Amino acid sequence: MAATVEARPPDKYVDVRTQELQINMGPQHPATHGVLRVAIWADGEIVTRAEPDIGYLHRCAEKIGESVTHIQYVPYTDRYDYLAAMNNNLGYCLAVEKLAELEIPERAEYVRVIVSELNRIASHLMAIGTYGLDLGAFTPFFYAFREREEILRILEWICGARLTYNFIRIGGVMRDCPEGWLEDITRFLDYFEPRLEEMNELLTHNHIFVNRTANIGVVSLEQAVKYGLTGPNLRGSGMRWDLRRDDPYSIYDRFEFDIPIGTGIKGTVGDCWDRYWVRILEMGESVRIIRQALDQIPDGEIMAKGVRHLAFKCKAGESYQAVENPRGELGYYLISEGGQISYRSRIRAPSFCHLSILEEILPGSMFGDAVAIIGSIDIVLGEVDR
Amino acid sequence: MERLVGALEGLGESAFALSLLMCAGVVLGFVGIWPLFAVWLERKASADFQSRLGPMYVGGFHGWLQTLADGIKLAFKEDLIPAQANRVLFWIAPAVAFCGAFATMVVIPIAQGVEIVNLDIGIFFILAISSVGTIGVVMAGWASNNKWSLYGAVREAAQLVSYEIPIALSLMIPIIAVGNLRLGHIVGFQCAGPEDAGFVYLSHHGWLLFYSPWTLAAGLIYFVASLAECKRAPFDLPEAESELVSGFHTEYSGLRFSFFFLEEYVFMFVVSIVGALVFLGGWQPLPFVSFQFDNPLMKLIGAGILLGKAVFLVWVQIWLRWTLPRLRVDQVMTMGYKYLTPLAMLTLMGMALYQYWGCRYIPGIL
Amino acid sequence: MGLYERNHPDVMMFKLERNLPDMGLLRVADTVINWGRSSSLWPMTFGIACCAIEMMAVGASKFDMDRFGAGAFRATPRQADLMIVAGTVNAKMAEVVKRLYDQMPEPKYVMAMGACTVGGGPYWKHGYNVVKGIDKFVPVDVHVPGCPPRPEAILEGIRFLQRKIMARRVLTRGEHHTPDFTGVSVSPGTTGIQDPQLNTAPAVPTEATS
Amino acid sequence: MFTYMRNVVDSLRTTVKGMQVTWKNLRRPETTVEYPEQLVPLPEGYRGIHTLDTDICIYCFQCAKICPVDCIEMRAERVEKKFLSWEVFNIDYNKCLFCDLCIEVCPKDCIHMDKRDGSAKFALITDDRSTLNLDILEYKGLSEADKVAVVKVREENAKKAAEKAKAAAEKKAAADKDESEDKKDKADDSGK
Amino acid sequence: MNTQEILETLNKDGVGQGITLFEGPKDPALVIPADRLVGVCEHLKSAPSLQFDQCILVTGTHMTEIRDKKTKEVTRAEGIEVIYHVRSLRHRALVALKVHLSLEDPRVSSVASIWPAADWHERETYDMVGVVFEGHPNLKRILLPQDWEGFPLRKDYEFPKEYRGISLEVDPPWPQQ
Repeated sequence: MAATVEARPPDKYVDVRTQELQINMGPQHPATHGVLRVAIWADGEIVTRAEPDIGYLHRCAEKIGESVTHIQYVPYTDRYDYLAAMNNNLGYCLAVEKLAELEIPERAEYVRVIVSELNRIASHLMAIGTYGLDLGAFTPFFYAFREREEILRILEWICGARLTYNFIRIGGVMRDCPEGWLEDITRFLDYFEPRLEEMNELLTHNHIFVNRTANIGVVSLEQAVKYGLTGPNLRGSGMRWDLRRDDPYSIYDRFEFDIPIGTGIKGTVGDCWDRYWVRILEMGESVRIIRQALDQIPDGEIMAKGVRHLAFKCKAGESYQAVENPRGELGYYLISEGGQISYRSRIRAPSFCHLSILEEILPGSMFGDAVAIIGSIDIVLGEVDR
Repeated sequence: MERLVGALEGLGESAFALSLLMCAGVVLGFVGIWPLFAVWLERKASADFQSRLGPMYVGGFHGWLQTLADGIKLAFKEDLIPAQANRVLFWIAPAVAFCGAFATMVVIPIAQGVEIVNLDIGIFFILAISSVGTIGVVMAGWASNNKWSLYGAVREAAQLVSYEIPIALSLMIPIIAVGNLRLGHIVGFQCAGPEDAGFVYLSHHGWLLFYSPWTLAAGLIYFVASLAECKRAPFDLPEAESELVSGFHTEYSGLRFSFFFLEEYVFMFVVSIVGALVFLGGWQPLPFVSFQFDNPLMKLIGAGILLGKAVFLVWVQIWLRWTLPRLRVDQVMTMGYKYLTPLAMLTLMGMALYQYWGCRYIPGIL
Repeated sequence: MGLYERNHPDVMMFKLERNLPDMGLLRVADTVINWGRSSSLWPMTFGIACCAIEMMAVGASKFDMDRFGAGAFRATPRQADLMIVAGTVNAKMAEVVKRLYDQMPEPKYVMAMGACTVGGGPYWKHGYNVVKGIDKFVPVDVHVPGCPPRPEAILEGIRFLQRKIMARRVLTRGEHHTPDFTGVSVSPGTTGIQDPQLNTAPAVPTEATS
Repeated sequence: MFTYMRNVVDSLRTTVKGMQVTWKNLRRPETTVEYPEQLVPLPEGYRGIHTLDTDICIYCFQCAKICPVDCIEMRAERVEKKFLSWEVFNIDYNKCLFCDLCIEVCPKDCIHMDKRDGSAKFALITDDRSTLNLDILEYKGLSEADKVAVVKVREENAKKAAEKAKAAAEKKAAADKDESEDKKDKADDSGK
Repeated sequence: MNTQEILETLNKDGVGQGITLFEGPKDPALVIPADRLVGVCEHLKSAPSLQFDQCILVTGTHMTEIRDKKTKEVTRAEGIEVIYHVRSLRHRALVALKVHLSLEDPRVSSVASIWPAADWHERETYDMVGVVFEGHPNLKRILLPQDWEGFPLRKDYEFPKEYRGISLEVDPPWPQQ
């Protein structure tokens, strides 16, 4: 339908050698999504070398993980990937539940899936909104936020907080669905799908946007695997890999959904546009999952028996539990010696791995592309630095 | 205004100087007031596009005093000059940039026969003087001793120099039809009618935009190139916020920054009003039907219509800005050199042939 | 001279040291200037952590900070009036925050948003790396607690700040307090990137003129 | 050449399309909530500033123990063995992360998070950080108007509690039948 | 493919010397002698039947000494354990590799050349626990400032009082205006 953009060999532009310019992008820079600092060596507008520098938001996550009890650590997990706090809660709770061998009630599992998928939509909306902002399109950001506010309203309704929910608890969820909550989600989904189409018209298929993103920041599948990319970034490179399907946790094996991958519609497989497009499609898949979950949700308990907040203890052991965060594979590796506190709690943050590929893909791109590439891998600094 | 100048001319040199000062005062006053309105318009329009409200509280009704508050704040803000900056250049750069936009106002007729100077090279003057602003921007970027500023300045220089060509070419096309560079004459051409025309009459040519397919194309090219000329999105690379922090004015604060701000909005107005004069029939409200604008009341109405058209064009610029993403720097160049310039040249040739073959009264053949 | 000296904005503007008499017209001028300043608080695009998302939400459609004239986010500290420190500030970041604060022209205001910036927040106990309250190195005009605060709380914080500005004297003599922030210094930290050109920038690269 | 023309057409077409979308949104009503005049409705169980029902509290210290950030400072003196009197119940909003755990562990359901609309919700905004260590017993953050309201609510609460005590005396067995329901009710009427 | 099968495959391919199976209460792991780590990892990545091509996580843990309460025997010696989680996308398998190091001189060769993803993880492990990865291209602190002292995730870490003039202690609020 739309034009494909010709591939642009990076070498073409670096014929004339001039003095390199070192430039410091961040920590305070509008396009670094927080406090990432990228030192860039540039030859005119061409980036010749880039080195990300992180740690400006290091918040001692793992030290806290071995200082507070399991129950107390759940609210901290909200704050690492603050755009997808529900998914973080879920990952940690699953890891602890694996150690404690808890049975989760059916209803709680469904509520977990619903809120996680809603949060995934919110997170992707944020990602595409700020991506538009990076590329100079302001309005999609506001539209994305408008839709996101609706999700936040729904999530706030059930748990009382807008961003850091602490809703999914060890053994279940914090609260049962309020009256009318499930119906409201259906209403939201009906409202949301046409709006997503609108977003596509405004931004996704815009010629300028396609030109800015297609064939830019191409991550080949080999590179993606090598650098440990997961989530939409790996799928954007053409790998059909989704932990919800390939290593099912919770009750994801009961739902039917597709795993969208980048196919290089506008340019090459694995370019910025593909990664962006995978996120758009994933929102549609999340809508599908939520609809199925809403149909199937049973009545019943929402908390496992025998989880007492002050006296919750794990059995000794080690467990690695990964969940599919909106950004990729979020893993919690816990070592427990029995007792209330983990001996070691390690977080496998997807954004951390994604950032390390910048050194490889930024060189050769132009300055504006650098912004586009950083935006397209969708990092959250809270998670990178922990 | 012209009459006023003429009347005062009789009083000798000092009075003439006084009259010039008065004209400068009028222009400066307009230049001062227009951005107040334009910035407010921009903020409100962007808010409307983004389903929010925009300024609401300052001044009561829909934040109409918002920009004034901004101005007061900027005026009373500390004026920073970086220690490593080139002080002289840093100091004069905003003034130079501002003068470029400011001086172009001199030749713009606001109604029939109402202009400060009726230059015979009107359009040429505007094209020439408006480039002065670029020098100011480059000075600012260089003097700031900031890499982001330098990037912004270099981008600005490259972009503006490139887009001078299509903008000049696209303005040549109506000039071919009119055969005169005076802005007043261009409008006069668009409302030229029979000798014995009454108050309302059918004009011979109508608006230049609809004069021939070539002028229509020229109008589009002019609009796109003018966006680039006044650094509006999608060509706002010199101050691309997400790439270059704030581009060439990264180091500017307070009043000096506000000069760049003013310059941008005044220049938006200038390109819009030139567009309105050249392509949209100036003060003529309808494409093919003209009115006599000879008495003062009608001139006032005409000025209102012209301003309305200019504001509309500014609004379309704003609309575009809040719709489109930004181009990349090489794409801006591509757009200028590979698309707009060749298309403008093609249009120019077409228009020349069109005039030559004398098809002017049968629009749509060529 | 203290290592960190806060020049009062009005002193720097007019060199009048606020010793004009408390006269009617000057009071009116005070009010007008304060009105301009309070109705046009341009914040800096400077998000650190979770609170930054709420800060963006305040700028977005539902809460729309622009209604108060505070919606023009500026990317450069030179053009900003208000620094919303939105998120945890750690030892590595503190130097950056301090430098950004120094780069802002007077008058400048700081909003400490969220528990982390106010007083260390959840990280006060086990956060070996976290600065417990940014008021250790920059003066804070308004504290907005919450984790993260609701957008309304930020709007309320801005209204608080506006009231505070309106109560100030600019030209005339009046009761006035200069906060005492001497003796706090922050030296630039070393970072992972070993390039002398990137790391040797002076902490305060500006000088003031009037 | 084909690509060239297609690029021209495409850019024009998608621009017009985008402008259509923004135009459509221009005509939609704004979603802005004009905050000081209008308020966003807060849900049940909104996590605001804590309130404590001192009459019910049994000094079990569970909320202080569960708090991940140790922001609750609690001291009570034991008078005549059973009867306890309050000394300190402070919550430090310099630290609090609004996780809702203290509300959940409370066996008597006496600590709540404020969900009232109005100024009290954001009363903690201050330029003096030390006031953030809030004395929950006194709740200093209230404005005068709110204090009146609180007194009113307290009186109503007392009334309701008396009625409830009556009802409870009548049927003891149904005391903690439905925990969540009960909690909701409490959150409703102990709105201070 | 579970860990037991992977060990069998390794034994079959002739690289299984010295590798033992750690069977904890939950996740099993392969315990590899530190000097054989790179060889085993290379094999894990390249062998067609294994194809562990994605390095998920590198974790360093400071293991304190544990003595049996009754017999006072050391059941777990003090040391540092480095755990590598690697995944095979082809075979949908995840395996944990463990290396035990001494606390005094925790050195192990780097696997960053095999899995570039391990580069940053190893830097982080160095930053947090102080494990020196030999042959790492760029081994320096990643999250903390370069001149930070100590390794925070060691159990005996003491919190610093200040860093470069900024107090990191919890102070009473600043004297008010």
